[in-house]
Amino acid sequence: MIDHILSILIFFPALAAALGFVVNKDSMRAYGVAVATIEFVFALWLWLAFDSTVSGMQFMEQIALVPTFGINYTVGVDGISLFIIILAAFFTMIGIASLTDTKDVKNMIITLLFLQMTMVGVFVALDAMVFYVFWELSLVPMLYIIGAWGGPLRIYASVKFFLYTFAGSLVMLVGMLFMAYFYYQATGQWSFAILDWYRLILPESFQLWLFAAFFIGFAIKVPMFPFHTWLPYAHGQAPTIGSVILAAILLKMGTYAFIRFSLPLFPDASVFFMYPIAVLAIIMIIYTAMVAYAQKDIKQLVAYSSVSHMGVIILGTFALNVEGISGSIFLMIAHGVVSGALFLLVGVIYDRRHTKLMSEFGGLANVMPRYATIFGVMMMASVGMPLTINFVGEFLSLIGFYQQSHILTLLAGVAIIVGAIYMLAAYKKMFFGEVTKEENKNLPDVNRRELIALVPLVAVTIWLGVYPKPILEPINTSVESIVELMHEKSITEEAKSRIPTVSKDIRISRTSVKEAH
Amino acid sequence: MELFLYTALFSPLVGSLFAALFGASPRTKIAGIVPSILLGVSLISSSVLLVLVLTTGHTLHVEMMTWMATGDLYIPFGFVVDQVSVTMMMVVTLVSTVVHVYAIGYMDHDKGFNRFFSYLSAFVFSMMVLVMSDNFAGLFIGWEGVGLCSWLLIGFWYQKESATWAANEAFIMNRIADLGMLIGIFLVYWNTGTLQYDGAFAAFANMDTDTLTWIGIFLFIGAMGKSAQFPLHTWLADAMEGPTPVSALIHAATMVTAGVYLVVRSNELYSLIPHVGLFIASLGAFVAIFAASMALVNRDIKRVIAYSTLSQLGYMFVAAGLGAYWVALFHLMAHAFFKALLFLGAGNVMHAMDSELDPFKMGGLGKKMKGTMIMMTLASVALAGIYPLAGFFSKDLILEVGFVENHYIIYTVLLFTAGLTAFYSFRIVALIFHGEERYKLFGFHPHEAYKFMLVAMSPLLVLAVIAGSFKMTYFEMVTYILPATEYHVHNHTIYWIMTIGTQLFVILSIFYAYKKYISRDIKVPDGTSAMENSFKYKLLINQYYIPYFYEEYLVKPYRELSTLFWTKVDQKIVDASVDGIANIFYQTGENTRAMQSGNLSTMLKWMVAGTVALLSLAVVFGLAARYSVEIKLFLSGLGV
Amino acid sequence: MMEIGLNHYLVLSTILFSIGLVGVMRRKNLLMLFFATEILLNSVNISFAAISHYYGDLTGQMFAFFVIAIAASEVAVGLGLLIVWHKKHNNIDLDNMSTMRG
Amino acid sequence: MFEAVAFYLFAFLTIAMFYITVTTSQALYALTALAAGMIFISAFFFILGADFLGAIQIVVYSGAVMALYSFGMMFFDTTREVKERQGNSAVVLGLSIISAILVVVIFATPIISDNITALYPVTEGAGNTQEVGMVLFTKYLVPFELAAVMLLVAMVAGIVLAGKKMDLSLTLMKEHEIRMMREEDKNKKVLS
Repeated sequence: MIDHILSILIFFPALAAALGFVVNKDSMRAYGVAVATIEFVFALWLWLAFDSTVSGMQFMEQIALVPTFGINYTVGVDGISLFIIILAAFFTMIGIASLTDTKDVKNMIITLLFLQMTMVGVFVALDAMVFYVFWELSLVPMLYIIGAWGGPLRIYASVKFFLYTFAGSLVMLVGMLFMAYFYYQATGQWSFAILDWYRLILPESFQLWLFAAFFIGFAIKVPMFPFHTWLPYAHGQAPTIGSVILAAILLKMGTYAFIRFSLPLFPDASVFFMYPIAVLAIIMIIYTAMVAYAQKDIKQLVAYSSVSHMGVIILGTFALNVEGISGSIFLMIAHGVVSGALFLLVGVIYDRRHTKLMSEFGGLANVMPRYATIFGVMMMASVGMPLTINFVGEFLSLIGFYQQSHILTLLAGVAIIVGAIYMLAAYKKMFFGEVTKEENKNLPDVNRRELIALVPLVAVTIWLGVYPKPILEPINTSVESIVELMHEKSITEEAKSRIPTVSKDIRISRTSVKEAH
Repeated sequence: MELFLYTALFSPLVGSLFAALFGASPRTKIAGIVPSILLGVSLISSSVLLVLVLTTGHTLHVEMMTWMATGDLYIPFGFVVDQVSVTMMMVVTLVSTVVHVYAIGYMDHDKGFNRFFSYLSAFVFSMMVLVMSDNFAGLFIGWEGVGLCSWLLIGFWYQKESATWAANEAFIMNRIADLGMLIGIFLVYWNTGTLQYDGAFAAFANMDTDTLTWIGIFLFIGAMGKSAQFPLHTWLADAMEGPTPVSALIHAATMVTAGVYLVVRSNELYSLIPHVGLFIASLGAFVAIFAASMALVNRDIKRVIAYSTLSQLGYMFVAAGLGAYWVALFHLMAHAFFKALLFLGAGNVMHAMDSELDPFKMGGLGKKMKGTMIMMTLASVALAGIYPLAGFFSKDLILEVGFVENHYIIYTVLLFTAGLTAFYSFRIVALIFHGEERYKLFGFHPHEAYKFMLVAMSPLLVLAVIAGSFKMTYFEMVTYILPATEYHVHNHTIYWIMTIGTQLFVILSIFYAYKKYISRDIKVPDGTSAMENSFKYKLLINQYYIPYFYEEYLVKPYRELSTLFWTKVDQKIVDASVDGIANIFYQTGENTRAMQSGNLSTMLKWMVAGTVALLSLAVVFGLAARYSVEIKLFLSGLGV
Repeated sequence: MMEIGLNHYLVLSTILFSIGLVGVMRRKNLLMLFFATEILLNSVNISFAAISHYYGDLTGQMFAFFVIAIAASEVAVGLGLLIVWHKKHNNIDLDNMSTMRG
Repeated sequence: MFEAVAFYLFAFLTIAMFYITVTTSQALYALTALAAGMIFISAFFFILGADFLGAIQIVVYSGAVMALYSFGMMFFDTTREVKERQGNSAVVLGLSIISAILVVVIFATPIISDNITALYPVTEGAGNTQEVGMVLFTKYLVPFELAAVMLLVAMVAGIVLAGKKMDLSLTLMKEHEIRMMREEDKNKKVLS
């Protein structure tokens, strides 16, 4: 069974979703929680069985789909994707568990389970076509969630979300087809397997064009400035659960794809585009943080803050060294946990007051102390307080990029200032001061169901902040092999010097220092 | 011995978590007593470690576990107890134990009692991490941790707008400096390959001065934020919105001295770059006189003491910048004792006066509050640097350092500042405890604080008086790892002239302050006197208009720019262009709908038109393909 | 001028084709439209036959045959549809057919 | 000489007939002119030596197609004039001429550039019909059979489409019966 764990992880929720149509409406929530929990247990089992000393793919499965064109159902997992899968299972579980009384709970849960299939599929796919199929399929449930359960502007928001991301991924598809064609030209065989593509060394000019094609697809998904405007609408209109999944998992597809596709396939182009992308990332960090400061709606603020943090992830990815890439992957997990939790927290207050305007609150710390505490912890994590999960990722991403550029890192580091500004200002507006509004005087504090969702997130936030090793180690092993691959594949002088080799002797000296202590 | 290290480090954390358990429940004494006892345990452990270091000269270095390890980066949770950190540990645990016990009384009636102790112990834990860490990353954990606790404690009375504002200001300003610190850490890592102090310092010796200068500057920017050096100083005065024990512990004795500690800890770096050191010293001297001048006129006891802290931090930076690291650390220690004492005394006064802070509304309190009066007077004497109290040994030493190192301008500035220090300290003492009993006009009923609060303060009093006598023992201890430079004016005549002259100058200042503020005509200022309308007074009372400048030229533009970015750039440009592209398609569809009139005849016409277009293309491409050679020739002839 | 070459036939074919197109575009009577279509097909047939002749290749004629065959079937089906339409609407005016309006 | 005279004569006649076809408002005239034009076209085929094609042209067009049209016209009210409201006739004319010229250019270009090789050259010493037969039943056998099937299908389709309600005659029916039938049709449409 463990050999097919990945297929089980993908198709079990889909199967359960299909069966969900016959489940009684009243027992649907229990059914959904049960399915998501089993899925999460599977994911944990995967982690348990995962060998963190192996840098390559594990638990690989392969079934031929279109052998003539080398399209196979190939799945596998390595240190980069492992934790995002676990995160996806985790968030689906607590998302369903904390689901408030919405209309059509049954359809919502079925949609969420289907969404889970697509999410896991994207992160384990090792065949470009399979990846693309899951990538596009993931749009459908999200479109439905925003369009059916969203706010007043839901149709506009969902259509914008769908068309925008879809347009980007079409360009990416063209890039993939070109890539497969080049592979055919070079080897005489068709293949869409990513691992086969890794072995292909492309001339620099091809790399630039293909990189650009993939970039558009990924950048819209991330979303990078200036392609970010769909996100605030999608978040602003989506129901809580939609925002949580969107922020925690779906956005990670873009950054994950950068590491899975762009970097190892086009190392020279990555070096070539490093500065422009870094500049975009910095604009993203500072500009969206300032926009977040101007928001009146707490959910929009969290949405913009999430864009701002994605900028740091991009920056870490394009540091092109082990520290930066490991940091960016870790920050993906961290950002998932923290922004997911923040959206859940916004959902808590929205359920009580049915408004998200910060001016409607004030002094909430008096009436909802537990809520204020959890919000405070998550806010501090978002601000990047050491010993919380976000700090590890941000620190590593920034330290990684510092090797490439001092000035740009200094600018990107402004993130820790502007992040503190908008978050503290928002916290002050919402929680501090006297309770001014009559409606807020008798708000109930977080209830048990919300605590079930929030307490694990707080625990994870602090646990991984203090002791990130269990996650950082497998990530590190896989990232080292990717950086090594990039270094070997790169053809230009510039790239060779920018991408460091993972020299073994330095690591040996490091361990000896460790032993000496 | 490791057991003592871990006990010293983690018992505050345990205390904090214990108090946090009662966070939501109503006030219980136990939530205050247990953390205090645990801090006492921490103090005892620290003392054991001190004795160990003092007697054997051994240092302790442990590595608890790995924190981050990726690529070549390896950061453990490592802790070191050496001569420098043990000094800091003693200061931190001693002052915080005293403050904890004191706070049990001070916060007696506050409904956030449990929460307060949780925060306060968490602060002590962060501070311990800061001083005990064996690497820059660990230092940064503590650095940010104390920042967080400072935010929590300044904004402790979160119902008050001014308190939460001050908390956010403090946090954000510290963040600005932390960025500098972070960049400094990055520089250290990429140039030395490690963040461990010992490894990094060893590597510094073979590096070029430029890189070292940058590292020194960025790390010092970090120190400037925590230690509230100009221009990041405004938060410290505003931080006085927090409860007084917090001011005593965080904003006088421990956290604000973290910057000094960083410079002392990195002495091997700063010894290599004396020009940066000189800059630090100059800035320190400037801050010393700058802060002292603001303290002259302020009408808020706590703010006066805060400015005094700022001024004393300036002194410490002078010493550290000039390479007299042990002197800086010594003054740090002595200052912690008498300044904490001063703050706690101010806390007693506030308690007595129902949180009134204007000394002009007090006067003659000495009759009601004898204990407090004695303590505050002695602390002020120590602060002024009168023989044989602590301040004399530490502060005069800094003056000597300035003199010996031939920086006479710095020396003069510091000497003048010493006079100002004496003046404003005794201005406060005189206004509060002597003279007319003005408080009666305002209907206050002052009373002395609880006995145990005074008892709790007494260790500080003792230390403020006798700390100077440890000077030689201390010197021998820390010079194991700090540069052991003796600062003595070799010419005995000059030495005596200087010492006696300084003493006389200070004493004169004290008498002048007494004479001026003890008189019977002191009235509560109402903004009418000539002095209050003079330019100098306005400049000083408005803190040189620096907060106003920040508000007007930094905060407001930032807010406006943010709104502009959102409403104009994001919505009107970025988003509008996306919608615009979508609209092009939509409009094209709308417009070409007319084409589909459903009329077969029209459609046929379109069909023919389309055929014509396609055929023309075919012809053009056919011709182009046929005559491609000629076309290329022609184009190249045109110079394309 | 007197020697009739391929170009003469092609020009003739062009003229006939133009006439056919004019008919296609300006007639509103469906039946007339069919007539115009026949003209188009015939003009093309002339080209085919002429090219076939001048190049000594029978392929052109073959195409012409198939064109004729297609034209015949088109007429059969087209007329059938026309009759059905006429029965329903009692006219065969093009302007009345606008169910495809977008 | 004779060829030239014949060409110009028939060219003039064909153009004239077709011109009448597309311009006249009388359906009957148009039909007659078209039939005549078809016969004149067959003359070109004879001139070009494609005797079999010429014969077919007369048989199929002037015979079958024209007969079909004339039968078809019996169903319609041919006397009623269809209103031929025209938009811009210059556009119509211009478009058609340009497209025709383009077609010719495209066809002519490869011929002028002389890169066509005869795929099925004319066999020496065989009559046109014979040649056609040889090619048609060897190389084009499958298309030929397909064309036959197509014609069959077209025939069946024509019968089925046109033969609906053949048992009813609008001319013999009373007014109200026709109206009733129309109503029924309309209801059917609404329901569907």
